[in-house]
Parts: sequence; C-alpha cells; structure tokens
Amino acid sequence: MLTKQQIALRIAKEVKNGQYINLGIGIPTLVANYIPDDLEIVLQSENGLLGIGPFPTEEQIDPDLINAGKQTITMVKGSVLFNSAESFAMIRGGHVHLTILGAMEVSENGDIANWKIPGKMVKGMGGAMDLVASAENIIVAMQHCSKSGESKLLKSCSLPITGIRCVKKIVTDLAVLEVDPEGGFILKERAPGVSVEEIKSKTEGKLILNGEIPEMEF
Amino acid sequence: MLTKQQIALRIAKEVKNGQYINLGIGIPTLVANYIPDDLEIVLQSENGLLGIGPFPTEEQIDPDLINAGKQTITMVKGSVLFNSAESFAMIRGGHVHLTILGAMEVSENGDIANWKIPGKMVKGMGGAMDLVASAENIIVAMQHCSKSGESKLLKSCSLPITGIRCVKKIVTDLAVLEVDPEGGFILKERAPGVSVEEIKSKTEGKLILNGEIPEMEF
Amino acid sequence: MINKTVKDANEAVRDIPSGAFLMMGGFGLSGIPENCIAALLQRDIRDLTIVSNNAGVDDFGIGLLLQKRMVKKMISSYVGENAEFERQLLSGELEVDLIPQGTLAERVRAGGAGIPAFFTPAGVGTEVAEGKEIREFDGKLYLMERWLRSEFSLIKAWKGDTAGNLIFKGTARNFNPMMAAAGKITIAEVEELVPAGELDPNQIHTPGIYVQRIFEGKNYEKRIEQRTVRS
Amino acid sequence: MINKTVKDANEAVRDIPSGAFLMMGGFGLSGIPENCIAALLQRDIRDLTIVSNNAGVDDFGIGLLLQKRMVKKMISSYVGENAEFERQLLSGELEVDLIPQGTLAERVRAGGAGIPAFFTPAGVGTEVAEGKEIREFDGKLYLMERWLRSEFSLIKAWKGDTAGNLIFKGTARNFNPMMAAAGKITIAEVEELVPAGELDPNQIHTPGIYVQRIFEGKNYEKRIEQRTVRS
Repeated sequence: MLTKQQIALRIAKEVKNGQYINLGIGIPTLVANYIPDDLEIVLQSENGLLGIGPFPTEEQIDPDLINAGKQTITMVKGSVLFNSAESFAMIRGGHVHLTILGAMEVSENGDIANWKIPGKMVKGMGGAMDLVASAENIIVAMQHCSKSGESKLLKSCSLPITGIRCVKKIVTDLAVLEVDPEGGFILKERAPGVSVEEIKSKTEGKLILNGEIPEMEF
Repeated sequence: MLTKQQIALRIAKEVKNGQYINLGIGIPTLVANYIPDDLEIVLQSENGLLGIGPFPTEEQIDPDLINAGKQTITMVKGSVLFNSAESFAMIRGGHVHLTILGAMEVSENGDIANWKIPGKMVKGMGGAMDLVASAENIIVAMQHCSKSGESKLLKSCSLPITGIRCVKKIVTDLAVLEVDPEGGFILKERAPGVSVEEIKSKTEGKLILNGEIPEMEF
Repeated sequence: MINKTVKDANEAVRDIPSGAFLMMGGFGLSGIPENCIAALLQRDIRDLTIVSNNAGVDDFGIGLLLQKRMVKKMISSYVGENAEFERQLLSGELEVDLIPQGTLAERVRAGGAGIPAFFTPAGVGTEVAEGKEIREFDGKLYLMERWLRSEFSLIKAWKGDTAGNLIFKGTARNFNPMMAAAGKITIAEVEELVPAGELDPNQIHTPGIYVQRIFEGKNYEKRIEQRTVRS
Repeated sequence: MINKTVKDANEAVRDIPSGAFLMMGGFGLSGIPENCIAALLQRDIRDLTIVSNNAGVDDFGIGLLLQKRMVKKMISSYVGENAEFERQLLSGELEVDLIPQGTLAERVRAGGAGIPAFFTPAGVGTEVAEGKEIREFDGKLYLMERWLRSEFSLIKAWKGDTAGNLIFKGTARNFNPMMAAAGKITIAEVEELVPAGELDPNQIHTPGIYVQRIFEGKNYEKRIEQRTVRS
C-alpha cells in the first residue's frame, strides 16, 4: 500500500513538459514536490495566480499572496496575477491542461463526488465543479477504500456528484486505474506487494484486466 | 436653421455633471467643444479609453493612441485604457450614461437607421448596434431632411435598422424633439426663426404639439 | 475628471438599507473590505443578502456581520471555517446558495457586462443543474446561468485615485474587479488614495466608471488564515 | 517557467495552412501584427478566414493579404477605408460577415473563456438577429450569440516575456487580449521581448498561458490612419 507521498510521487510521473496544472488541496498539493526539475510546468491557483512558488520564509510572508487553500505562498519568475473571472476563463476555456484532485467516490463511468456529504455540514464546492467540467485531463488522488473498508471506486456514486464522465485516471494507495470511456476501471498498475485479487475485492465498480498487470515502479 | 456647430452646442446643454459619454463620428464629436468647463464629465472611446483629451500637438502624436474614428488623440488626467471586451462591457452594462450619435433616419417609435444603405457599399455597423441597444439615454444629432428634401423623421424607417425603440431625443437643424414612448415626435423647441408649420411639413412621422413651442436659447 | 471621493467608511455605507443586496470582494480573508464591514457593524440594519466567495471566519470579515445577525442570505462558493455560520444555517436563521466558484465569478462578470445569461459546463449532471436549462453545443452539455447584479458592491483595492480607478495587489484582486462593475453603487476602499492622474492609465485594473464612492481606509489587519512557511 | 520563444515571424507562421481560421488583433491599423502579416505574405497559402475588427487599408495591414487574394472571408465590424476590399466583395471573390463590435469582442472573449453562447441586446430587431434565438430577460429582448475560436491568433503587444506574458500600450490593446485567449495556437509579436521574471506579475494584461509562440518583431511602421493635430 502506498503512502500519501507515494501516491503523489506516482502522479508526478503523469505530468508532461509544458503543462499548466491545477492542484487540489491534500495529496494533490504534495505532487508539486515530486515533479522533476527538468520539466517546465506552471501551477495555477484558481484565486488568481499562474506560477505558484514554494511556501515563503517568515520574511517573505505577504497576506496579499495566498493560494486557493488560503495558505501563504510565493511566486516564481514569470508569474502573473489576475482576477477570478479570468482565472476560471482559463480553466473553463481548457487552457489548464491537467487537474489533479481528491475524491470521496469515483464511478466506473468517470463521475466524481467530492464536495458534499448529505446530513453533515455543507462547505460548498469551491472551484471543483468548474475544474472537473473543463480540464482535458483529470487525475484523481484518493484512498481505494474508506476508513470502514468500503470501496470508493463504485458502479455509480452514492454521494452528490461534482461532475460527470470527467475522471481519466485514478491513483490510489493500491493501484493506478484508467476510466474506460465505455465504462469500467482499467487496472494499469498494482502497488508493490498488492495482488490483483485484493484490488478486485476492493473495487465495487467493474474492474477491467488486460493481460499481466505490472507493479508500479518508482 | 442651425449650423452643425449650433446643433452640437444645443446638444451640449443636455449633458449632466458626472456623466460618462460616448460621442459618435461627425456632429457628435463637435459636442465635446461646447460642454461647459464646470461640468465633470468623461468621454469614452469604444476602442478602449475613458478620458479622451484634445487632439495632440505634433510632438504629442502617438500611433498607439487613437479614438474610434482612428484619429490621433490625447488622454486627460485620470484616464484609463482597456480592451475591447471591457469597453463594450461598460457600454452593454449601462455604465456609459449617454450616447450621442448621428442617424440617417429615426422613426416615431424611436427606431434608428444609421449603418447601411442597401445597394451601396456596406462598411459595417462598428459599435453602433451595441451603443443604441445599451445606453440609458440616446440623443441623435441629424439634419431634419435629406439633401433632396425628404423628411428623415419617419413613421417607420425605410433603411435597415440599427436598433429599435432606443432614441430618446433628437436635435436637428430645425428642432429639438423627444420620442414619445407611445409613439410620435414631441416637439420641444424650434430653431430660431423656424415655424411650427415648417417643422410639421418636414416631419413625416406623427408630430405631437403640447402648448406653445419655444424657440431654442443659446 | 469626475471626483468620487467620500470622507470615510461611515459616509460610504450610510445609505445601505436593511434587506439590501450586497456584493463583497475577497477570497478567504484576502482582499476583503475591512473598513466597510466595520462601518456596517455600526449601523442598525439587518436581512442583508451578501454575494461573497466565502463567509469570513468566526471573528473576522463577514463572520462579524453573521455574529450580529445582520445577514439573511449568503451567495457563496465555499463557506467552511466558520462555526457561527454553521450554527445559523442548521438552525434555519440563515439561507445559503452555493454556486461553483467559476460560475459565481462569471455571473458577477455578466452582471457588470450587461450579459443577462450565458452557458457553462460547470455543474452539469449535479444538483446545481436542478431547474436550469441544459443545452448541447458542439456535443457537450452546458447549463444556462443568469447574471448577478448588486445594489451595493463593497470592494477593497491597493491603490486608487479620486476618479475611482483602482489597482489591486497580489491575489487580493480575486472577485473585486467584477463586483465593482456589477454594483449599482460601488464603494471602493483603498490603502492609498491619490489624485486623478497619478496612476498609469495603462496599468489600472478597474476603470473608475464602475466606482461611485472611494475613500482611503485605515488600520488594515489583513489577517492570514493559513500561515505557512518553508520548512 | 515554460519558454514560448520562437526565432522570428517566419518561424511563427510556418505551419498556418491554406483554409485556416485566423484571428488578428488591432483596431484600424493600431495594434496589428505587422511582422506576422509580412511573413504570411511570403507564404503560398490562400482561402484564409480572418476575424479582425477591421480589414486594414489598401496598402497596409490585412489589405496586403487581400491584394494577394489570400483571404476567402472576413469576420469584422467595420470594413470601410479599403477600395480593394470593396472590389473583391462586390465581385463575389470575398465573403464578409459583419458583426456588431461589442458582440464581436464578446464572442471572442467567450471563445477563450469556454462560454459556448451568451445573450446580448445588440442587434435585436435588426438583420443581425436573422436566424438567431431571441429571448426576453427581465422585460428586455436579447439575441443568443455563439463563441468564436481560432486555429491561429496573430496578436501584437508592446512588451512580452519568454513565458508569453504580455503588456499592451495605449489603445493598441483593443482586441488583442481576447484573441490571444481564443486561439488554439496564439502567436504574439512584441516590440520588446524580455526574460521571464522581468515584468511585474501584477501589471500583465495577457497571461502567458494563452500564448504558444512569442518573438520580438522589428521595423514597426505603426501607420496612422487619421493624423489629427490641435489647431
């Protein structure tokens, strides 16, 4: 089973040179730490920045410079600031190539649920619905099962949906899976030491097995 | 009969303190010369400037600073530059209070035709359709009759329309008229020495006379 | 040039009535109209509807208006980080409309730009789509969304001039420019107010035409929600 | 940061094919991509569709492309000042779509922003409305208009950096920023190209994310159409 850091590390391998990327809160944020230095990529923050840099030193802290998680940040060289309408014009217009975000549930047709648990407090969807409806490539970082052991890769989502038919790839603590446009999770890679049988038993949705399934390499 | 300068002078009296104004090409441009100095107003140029100043001196000429008529201009203090989408956001959103423009024909319900003469070369409507569909107050500056003596204040426009039910007031070489929301030109003022009868004979659309019609004062 | 200056926050918000429909700039606590919120707290008004991406925290920003029970309804994209908000919502004292952040930004932009409705893919197939027109363009489904316009927009900029031209700083820009344009009366508070003509016309973020009142604010706290530093 | 630099105009436009759908920035002759137009003139391509507010004059700007019969169709708001244009139009060699200027600007903006359609009051009751959906919102009539997106957008800025961030000057900004965002491949020519990091991130008009190729142009003529001076 992968740690959160390993999930982030594995997702970082999906990043291609020249991409503009939006990273969600949680594991996705960790991905930034593992992107190879020789790749030219730009991180977008939907509150109005292209070119997120590392966290600031104490001296660099600026209350007027935060990311979408309201954390203090810095800018890299070549950054640009803009307003929220421009930010979502970028997202909706397909200019941000890759969105990496967390999920509570994903369905075998690529639906995602990650914003609301009925009966519990509702915090709102923030920019998630815009992001999943727009980016050409959407990768989900998540645990394969809930804390009580229920599969989070489902035939259909039980929670309120954030977006439909949008997830392309899922990296969990157990596996890398792609969503088949016809429906179903195509198992691409196993976490080290995890068997196909275990993944199958923990995937409620249709699991598609094509030939030998390799272990992930790091 | 008023000269073009006098038409502009009369229209300048309609300008109120604090207004943002778009002036069309021709007589409307002349209006700027007659706005009293004690009024704080701002002129908008739809190619991307609020705060049009006077024409430049030879030394001030800048090819990157023109008005919507492609003339070289200057900026006043407090000016701001923006793109064409922002410019028409201002216009369409009703932020520009007053549009003054020329017309080939106006109808008694406030329709205006000023962009196309079928059979002749078509140059395009530029920003006119956006302006007449949007501003809360639209004043037309025009000659009462064509060169061949035909009335240009009509029951309905014969030329292709620029916008419907939008003109609020018309200042011609003969008269000041308001468009009645119910239909008809309400005669408000006569040019010096011009009789009500002459105006009536030169207005094809319904002319509404309420009491004594005063001569314009300058 | 038209002078939009008012004396201070109290004068700027003096005529906002109970039941008013307001917009307030800011993302989290960044770029919020601190002085205007403080002045509103002095007024005896209630039943406000507020469009704002977030709802502040318990003891700062819009959270202060919630504490005084001045708010009837919030229109926001994300309202976590606020226990008093949660209490009022669950008890039925407060209404909330949750809107995807990009849709919120674009609806406000549309309000200022005179676009009564537009189509966006955000929310298709979700509960956000309920009751809305769905239409296919070029093989993809979109929702029709309406503009948002306010009676008063309360915004915060870094620098401004007496003509109402504004420059924002960093990510404190966020929703402020669109809300400026979408307000029937827009009140801008700025950290530094200069005479018209001192700002570069080519570097202004919000043209003064959108601003009806402007004043130089004071004592900005600029509270940080998540203070993160490099390890 | 991603480097978008190409060597020159010839390299930038090398793969624009016959029949391409292009956008070109500029208002009149102000802010037009002079270097890209010159490079296109060297290429043996034709049947271009060009979205541009105007069509240049006989011997400058897009007029040069018209002279070489490279243009099949213009999508513009105003096309006066051009005798060759008129000749080709009347003879049926050239097609033209005339669009209200604000609608043109917003359709291009919508293309970049992923808004497939929106409503505008411009053109209601006119021949522009023919074949379009008309809808009433809050008692006023509006037309539904579709987005415009290009295969290549050719734009001109004042300063730019290697990451594609752009700053425009004066009224030469006009349609350039929206066209940058609406292009699948956007080519920006700039008067001065600087390394990423030299421009103030708070003062950039067009974010580099919209620009795929950038180069420093040369020999800008910046012809003036109506040279007017104070008397």
